[in-house]
Amino acid sequence: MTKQVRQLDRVVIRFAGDSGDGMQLTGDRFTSETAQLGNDISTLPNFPAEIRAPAGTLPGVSSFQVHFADYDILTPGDAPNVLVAMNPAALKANLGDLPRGAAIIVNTDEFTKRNLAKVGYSVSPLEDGSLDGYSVHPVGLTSMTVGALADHDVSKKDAERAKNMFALGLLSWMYSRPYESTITFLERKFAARPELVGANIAAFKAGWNFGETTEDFAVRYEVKPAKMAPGTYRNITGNAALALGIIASAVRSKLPVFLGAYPITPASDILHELSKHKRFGVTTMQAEDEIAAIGAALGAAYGGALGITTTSGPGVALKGETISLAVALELPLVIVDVQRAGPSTGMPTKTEQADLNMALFGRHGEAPVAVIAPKSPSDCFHAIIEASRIALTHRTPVILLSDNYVANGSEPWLLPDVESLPDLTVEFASAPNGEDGTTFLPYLRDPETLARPWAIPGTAGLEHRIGGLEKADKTGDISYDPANHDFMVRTRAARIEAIQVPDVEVEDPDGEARVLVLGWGSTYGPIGAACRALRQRGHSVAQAHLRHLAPLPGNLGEVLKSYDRVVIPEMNLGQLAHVVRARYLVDAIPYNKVRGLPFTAAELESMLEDVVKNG
Amino acid sequence: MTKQVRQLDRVVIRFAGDSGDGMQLTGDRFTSETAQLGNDISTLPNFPAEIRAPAGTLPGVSSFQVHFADYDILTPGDAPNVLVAMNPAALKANLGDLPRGAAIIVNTDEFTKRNLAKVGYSVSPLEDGSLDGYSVHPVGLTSMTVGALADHDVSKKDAERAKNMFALGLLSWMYSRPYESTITFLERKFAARPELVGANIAAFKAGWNFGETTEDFAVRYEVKPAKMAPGTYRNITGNAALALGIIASAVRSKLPVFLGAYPITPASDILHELSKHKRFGVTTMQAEDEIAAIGAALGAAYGGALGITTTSGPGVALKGETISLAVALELPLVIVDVQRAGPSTGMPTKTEQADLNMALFGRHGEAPVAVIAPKSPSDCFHAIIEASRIALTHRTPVILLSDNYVANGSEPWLLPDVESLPDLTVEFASAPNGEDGTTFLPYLRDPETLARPWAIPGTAGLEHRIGGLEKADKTGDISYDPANHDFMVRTRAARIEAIQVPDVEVEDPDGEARVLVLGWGSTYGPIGAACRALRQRGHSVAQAHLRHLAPLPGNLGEVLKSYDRVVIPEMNLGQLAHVVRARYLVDAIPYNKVRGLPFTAAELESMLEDVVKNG
Amino acid sequence: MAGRDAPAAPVAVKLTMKDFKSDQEVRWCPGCGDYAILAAVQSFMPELGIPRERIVFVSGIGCSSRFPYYMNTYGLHSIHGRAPAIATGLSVSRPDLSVWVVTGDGDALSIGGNHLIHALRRNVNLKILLFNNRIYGLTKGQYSPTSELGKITKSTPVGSADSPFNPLSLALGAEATFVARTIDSDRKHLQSVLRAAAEHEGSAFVEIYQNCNIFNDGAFDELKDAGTRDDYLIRLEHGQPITFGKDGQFCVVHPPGGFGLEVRETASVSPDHIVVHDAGVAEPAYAFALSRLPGEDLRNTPIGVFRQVSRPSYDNLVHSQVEAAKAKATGTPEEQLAGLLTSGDTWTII
Amino acid sequence: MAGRDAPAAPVAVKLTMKDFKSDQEVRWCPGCGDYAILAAVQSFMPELGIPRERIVFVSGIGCSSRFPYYMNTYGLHSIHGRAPAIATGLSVSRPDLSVWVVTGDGDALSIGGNHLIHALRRNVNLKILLFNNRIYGLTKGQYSPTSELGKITKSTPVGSADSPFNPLSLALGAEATFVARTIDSDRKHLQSVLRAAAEHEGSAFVEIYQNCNIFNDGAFDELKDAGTRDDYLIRLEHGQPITFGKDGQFCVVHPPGGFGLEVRETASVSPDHIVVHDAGVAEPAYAFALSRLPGEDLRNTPIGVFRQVSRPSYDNLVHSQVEAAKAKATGTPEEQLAGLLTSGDTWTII
Ligand SMILES: Cc1ncc(C[n+]2csc(CCOP(=O)(O)OP(=O)(O)O)c2C)c(N)n1
Ligand SMILES: Cc1ncc(C[n+]2csc(CCOP(=O)(O)OP(=O)(O)O)c2C)c(N)n1
Ligand code: SF4
Ligand code: SF4
Ligand SMILES: [Mg+2]
Ligand SMILES: [Mg+2]
Repeated sequence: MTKQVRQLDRVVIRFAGDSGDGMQLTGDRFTSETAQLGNDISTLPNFPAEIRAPAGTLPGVSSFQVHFADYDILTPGDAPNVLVAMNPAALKANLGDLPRGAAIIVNTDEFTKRNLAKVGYSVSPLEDGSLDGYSVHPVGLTSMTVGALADHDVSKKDAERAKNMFALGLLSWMYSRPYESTITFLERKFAARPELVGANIAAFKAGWNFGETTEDFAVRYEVKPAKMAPGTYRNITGNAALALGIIASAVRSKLPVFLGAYPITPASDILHELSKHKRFGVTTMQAEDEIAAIGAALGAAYGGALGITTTSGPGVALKGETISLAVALELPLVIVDVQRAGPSTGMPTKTEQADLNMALFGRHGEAPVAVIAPKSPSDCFHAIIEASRIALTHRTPVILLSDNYVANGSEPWLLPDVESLPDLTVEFASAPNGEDGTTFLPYLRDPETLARPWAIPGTAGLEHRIGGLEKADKTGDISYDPANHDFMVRTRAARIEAIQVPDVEVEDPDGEARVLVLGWGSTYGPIGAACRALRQRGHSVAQAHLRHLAPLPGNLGEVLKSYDRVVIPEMNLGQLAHVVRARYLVDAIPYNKVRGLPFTAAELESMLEDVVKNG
Repeated sequence: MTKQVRQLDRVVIRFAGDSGDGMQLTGDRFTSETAQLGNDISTLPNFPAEIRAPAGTLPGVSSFQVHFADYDILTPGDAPNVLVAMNPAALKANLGDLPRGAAIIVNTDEFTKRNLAKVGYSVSPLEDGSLDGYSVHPVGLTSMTVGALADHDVSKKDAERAKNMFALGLLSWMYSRPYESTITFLERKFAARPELVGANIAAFKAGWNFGETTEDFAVRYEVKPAKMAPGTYRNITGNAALALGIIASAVRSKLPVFLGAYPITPASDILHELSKHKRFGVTTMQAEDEIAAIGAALGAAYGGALGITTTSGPGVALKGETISLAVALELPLVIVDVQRAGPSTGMPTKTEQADLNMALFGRHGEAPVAVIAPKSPSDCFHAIIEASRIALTHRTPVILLSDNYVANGSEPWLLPDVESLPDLTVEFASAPNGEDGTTFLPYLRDPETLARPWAIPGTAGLEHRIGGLEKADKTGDISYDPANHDFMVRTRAARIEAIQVPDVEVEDPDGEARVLVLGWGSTYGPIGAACRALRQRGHSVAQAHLRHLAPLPGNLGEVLKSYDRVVIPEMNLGQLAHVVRARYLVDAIPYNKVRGLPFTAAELESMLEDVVKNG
Repeated sequence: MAGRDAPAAPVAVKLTMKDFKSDQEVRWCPGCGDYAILAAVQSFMPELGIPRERIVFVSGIGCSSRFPYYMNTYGLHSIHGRAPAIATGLSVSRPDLSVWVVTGDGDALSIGGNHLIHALRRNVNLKILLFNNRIYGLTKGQYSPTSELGKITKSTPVGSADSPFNPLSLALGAEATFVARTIDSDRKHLQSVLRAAAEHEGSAFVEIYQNCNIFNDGAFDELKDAGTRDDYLIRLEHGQPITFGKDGQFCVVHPPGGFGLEVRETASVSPDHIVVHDAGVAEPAYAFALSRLPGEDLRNTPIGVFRQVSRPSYDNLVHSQVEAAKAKATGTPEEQLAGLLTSGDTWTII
Repeated sequence: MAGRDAPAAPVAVKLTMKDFKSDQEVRWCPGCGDYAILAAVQSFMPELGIPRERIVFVSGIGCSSRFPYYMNTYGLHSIHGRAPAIATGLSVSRPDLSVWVVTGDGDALSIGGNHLIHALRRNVNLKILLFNNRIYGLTKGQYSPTSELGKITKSTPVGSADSPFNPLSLALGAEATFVARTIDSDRKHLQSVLRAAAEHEGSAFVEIYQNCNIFNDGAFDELKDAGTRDDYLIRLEHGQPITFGKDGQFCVVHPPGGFGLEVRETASVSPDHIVVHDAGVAEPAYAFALSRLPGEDLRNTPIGVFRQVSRPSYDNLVHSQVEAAKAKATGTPEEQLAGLLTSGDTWTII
């Protein structure tokens, strides 16, 4: 049977099932196949806080959304065009996000009385007409998989488990994905158990063939490759990009990296990834707590390593005293905060941007640090290199604010030339710098960066003592002199302001915009998508996005003042807005949602439309 | 010989000597005598960070300044009229603060070659004319004391030690202080060693008589009692007032107090003082660290006590994660931060106001708390009662920001009637509050305060579980629901804004002012003194002082907007100014000095004069 | 306690296991050892004879620390590592409560190590249940301070370089007065240890071996499998000679001159050389030696109460200081306060 | 190490005590025991044969923690309690350095307890000198975790309710491989312990009894006064029978059946019953028993090296993992990085 082939410019698919159903893996594979095809992609995994919540329950639902298109896209999509629901819980948990008309592929085998009851369905939604507005495809995913594997030498359990590959095969057929990489992947993954390689490949193919043959799927879709800059790409999550960026920092600075970390969701994966790459001179230490983790990183930095610590909000709250010490010591240190929903333990697997205040202000005394935030998964790579650059050049702690959304989301990444990456080499102090030619002054500053020398132990003739007590200018001796303290406090502030950061760029294609949307961090995608949509509908709107939160770009004040209205969407209660208002006395309008989820482009579009129209 | 008696309206005396010379005690005694006389008083102790720095060196100098007057005064005075210098180091360290014409009483016995050399004098300043502009009184304090005690049965060392009492006697004579209380004090202090009682009293009298007889002191001074409100007074330091206020909170709330604390300068004295008053149902625990200290206080609060933790900046930096938990738990908790100069260890015995940012913003997630600051030593008593009131009524952490200046400074305090103190009694939940009459909803709120019930263990029928994960509205069950999280985040913010705080009052005597000075915390004295001085010189200036930093008084925006210029002096780099600018978009001018010392009234006066004149 | 109704005297309530089940759905992975511990605790609780409202479970963060949600008592799920500190404040200020701490090997020994050892040295009246699965469960499989040297986990792909703590040795080094070990799968034993812990005044430290079937499955299999457990486990019983093995074929002896304990074939040893277990020895060196018995292969693992000696609890000492001060005071609190305010040098202006 | 000149091989420098004095004025109270320790350390340092620039002193906060300022080596005066953590990062990433931690009883055992026990279990290559004056000096006289129960201090006007830690028992419970005690006033002994510590691979934990003459004067007088010291102090010497007393009249025995050690009159004991000190016993129970010997009155206080056993240091294990990985890698770092970036599923657009 030859099926009709329809061209689409974009598709959003959500795979949803029980935590045990392998939805993250299925989504990952689909994404990989899609990437091979040259579509632009953006993904959003969403999994429960529990390791394995009880099977079949709402809290146990795990999902993975992938958005792919023949043009460059900015978000994982607001609303799925297709939902794959492996059980009633997955259907119930995700139905609310589906626009009418969307396709739903359900695994009917799981729609048993018992499973329906678990989530409070008294009648099956497949039968009560409640799905009438959708295009529902009931498929016996489990039974067909088991059937397809009848003559494979695997247990019933293993056969059932392969149903996610059946689903993947079906979707791969529907969207004409190339499947070679999946075959290779399965061969690698199950190398130790060849019978499973065969079974999973068979399940995949059965799914593919099912699409090809069944009448229920009359149409096949194609999404053309996106016009993307030439080069080699891979799909990457924010956490993986951070790990690679840290390794790149090691290579480009020619310094050993010391990562001190204590596991915490959603930052742990950076530790996991880095611990695999010791060959780059990367030492990872799982410390006894977050304070020890940053302490060890600071100790290593004192010894001449690039010291890094990775954590999430609760961990940063514990590190404040040590960050304050690092400010006094004026040593390079990178602190990565993968933000999650707070306060307190909050919602550890959900996203939020509410640690900006803490990053900027969360220490005793005047203890300024540099703060930087990546805007997307692949941007994490460049942002952490920039954080390393600032730390190393300016001898200061730098806080990088990622969040759960960029950390676990993914997108295609144009691989950079290693040689094109910034040169991060530093010079350690090697000789006395006093006027007399014999004294070493550990707090004598570079006139431009105001950075002090990095004189590491092992350097003969530069033996010196530093600490957290106030230090005299130049000599670094303990000083209680009032004027010196005032000077040092101002100098530490000036050191941060002296960091060269690029001007913020404004995207205002027609130059007619009177409204500027200002964002930072992971809201880049939804804000950008909303602006595009508005512009497509004939409105003018300007977008500016901050990578540097401290210091702020030099032109920011001017930029803000050149618009009638400034809107600042944030996944917090207005933390950047507060800073901007204080600094520039601009009546910026905060737009805040604190739901543990990224903004949807649609909600921003409608909010912005209102501002554009009504001022 | 009858001496001439001259009337003065105010005097500033600074006692300065080696750490071992007993200057703090001497100053304390002089202050006590002065208080007895009904003068208004303000004091400023200043001691080295070292326990006992090497004798005779500059870092070893300890001083105590007392300002007394026949009218109400606001500061310990900018510049001493009299300096008592017990050794060359004390002279050198303090000379710079003396206005020309001031009197200097020096202990010539200590002006030996060796002692002079220790502080870098090659010639004695008593001999090289460098003190010509001052009225110098060289006195052999040590030798005369030893002489006076010749027939006392004390060691030479003990005799020499009594020289501070000789000095006190001399100054007491000069300023016509009543000395009965000092005699009683000495009797009590040395009760265990009667020979020292006699010796010290004899030294004191010898000093007095020396003043009476020597020609060098031709004039005696009198400072009339100040016109102060009727009532009973005592002289009090900020830390002592905090301890008393905590005890008063226990009495007025009828709750046990649990203080969890870890020693840290300058907050330790609150722990010391409170640990003496267990009879009020006050339990003090010296915990293993600051995190345990606040943890224990929170645990006690959960159990129905008034939980309090006292510390300084580095300690608060460590408590952030637990404060964030307290925000989520919505339990009463008072956190006292006696600020000192930072960042890091900074200058532990010096003052600063640079922890405001941390108090307001120093936690992960949106974790708002109430923040309050006392303006003077005696105000600490009322401020901590207010902090307790807010914590208990609104079930929220409250941070009280004191600082080293109010903590160790002292002033006369009109003792309040116990019955006039606010009633802090609370009601614990005692019965189910659900609509069904049997369910208990731990997060059902009081519609006015938005506070949740305080249901303490031991209450049958209200068994429930709470924690740091996001909680569903009303039930308090764990919830990952996006809309619920947004609601809870906003509700926690609204809870703080719902706290009733009095309008800020403006002091603008002639109603003509176009310039408003806004302050908070311990700058009240110098700002007030500066405004008075300006007004006396015919200028108009308005003063407003914030006790409540979060929430801010409801009328603040209006007040700020009714002046042409708002100036905000702070001992930090402009933290309140930042908040005010962000919130009210008022172009407030920050005036910042971060020297570890309080502002002088004179510098504020000249700064304000400039603003008043030039806008 | 001032300001609130003094809690009614404990009523002789007759409760059942069901009374201790909360309405929250239990959310551990199917097969997790935590279920067994929960059931054991819930069914033990009625024995305590304490009304539910007088019982509080305080925990930190971790899979194990979800425990309080499932107990129909008062419960506080706090933050990572801090449960002993929080529980200390609660226990000291509320001597009428029975306060239990539930914690994991990461929660108690990694981030929370300091609070744990301080609670133990102070002898705070807490019953501390450490669920030791030798892994970080909640954060999905990193090694913990009780994981074996060389363990391969997510954060140690080529093996960990940290020698583990022996939790019981650590507790004994920290002056613990009650130290015990038990195991998730043996409800009867678990409950016997809970019983002893509940009766102890001061800190009772109980290590519970718990299987994490997702990230460290089978960590204690030798102690559970019918084929091996009897030969691996040493069941300590106060006053009894220490023998073990399917047929009592092994025993514990104290070689002369040595300081440690050793395992021998019972047949080869004269009966009076077999160590008779005495949990009450004042000297902690005995319990310490016991704590060192197990090999890396889990052979010779003692379970039961290692040490149980009496020392006044911190709570008691603190409380009696407060009570003594109160007893000496006269007048109403208001009068006392007025007296305090006017103490020292005062003066009056009329 | 990549990116910096590999430090020159240690030159056989001949340094003197003077070389180790920094230009900073020493600011402890006159009479403080810290002076004696400083002098002992400064005069011991040349023995190490390590150039000054390879030596780092890391401290926390406290009077004792001012120590690094006075050593003309590299020095880091950090924050309260965190020195072991900071020093761990330094030591692990710089195996060419000799890293010393100076800490106090509050710094190491109160706020810093967790970092200390974790450094010890890991066996990080740190020489940890704990100045134990049984008081908080810098904050002017509160009790510490080593202060006696019932101690009256500024924060405990009616006596403390906390039982103290025994720092050596705690260290042994935390798997320490080197544990020793010495005393400020005995320079020769102090230096002999420093010598042994310096030679140890891994964490060397040294408790130094130190007099705080301002806030806890005379805490160790019995161990110093000519009249009592010989009868109070037990000087441990490896391989020697443990006898002490002015005339060797006391000895340490190990009563049969018991687990602790006891003191007897030498005359009443057959010589082969006297315990012969062996710091190298693998089993920590012996050193643990030694650590329990002293009474509250300081009688029977052993000084010297209690335990010294060999276990690979954390530094070594970590380092060899990194080196092994490096050895396997081929190509320049840039090439490797390029390889890593393009690993996994990639696609190319032309
Ligand atoms: C301050 C902080 N750091 C880290 C975490 C992340 N975290 C949660 S539980 C846990 C460890 C859990 O291990 P364990 O205590 O052994 O409990 P288990 O899950 O194995 O029962 C970690 C690291 C956190 N919640 N808070
Ligand atoms: C975070 C923090 N908490 C508290 C302090 C205050 N503090 C400084 S030193 C010290 C204790 C000192 O005692 P110890 O370690 O025994 O040293 P010693 O002064 O006796 O040598 C304390 C509590 C601090 N500096 N930082
Ligand atoms: S991860 Fe392990 S410890 Fe946690 S619930 Fe699952 S099985 Fe239990
Ligand atoms: S206070 Fe004590 S420990 Fe500190 S310097 Fe003085 S004598 Fe030494
Ligand atoms: Mg665990
Ligand atoms: Mg000490």
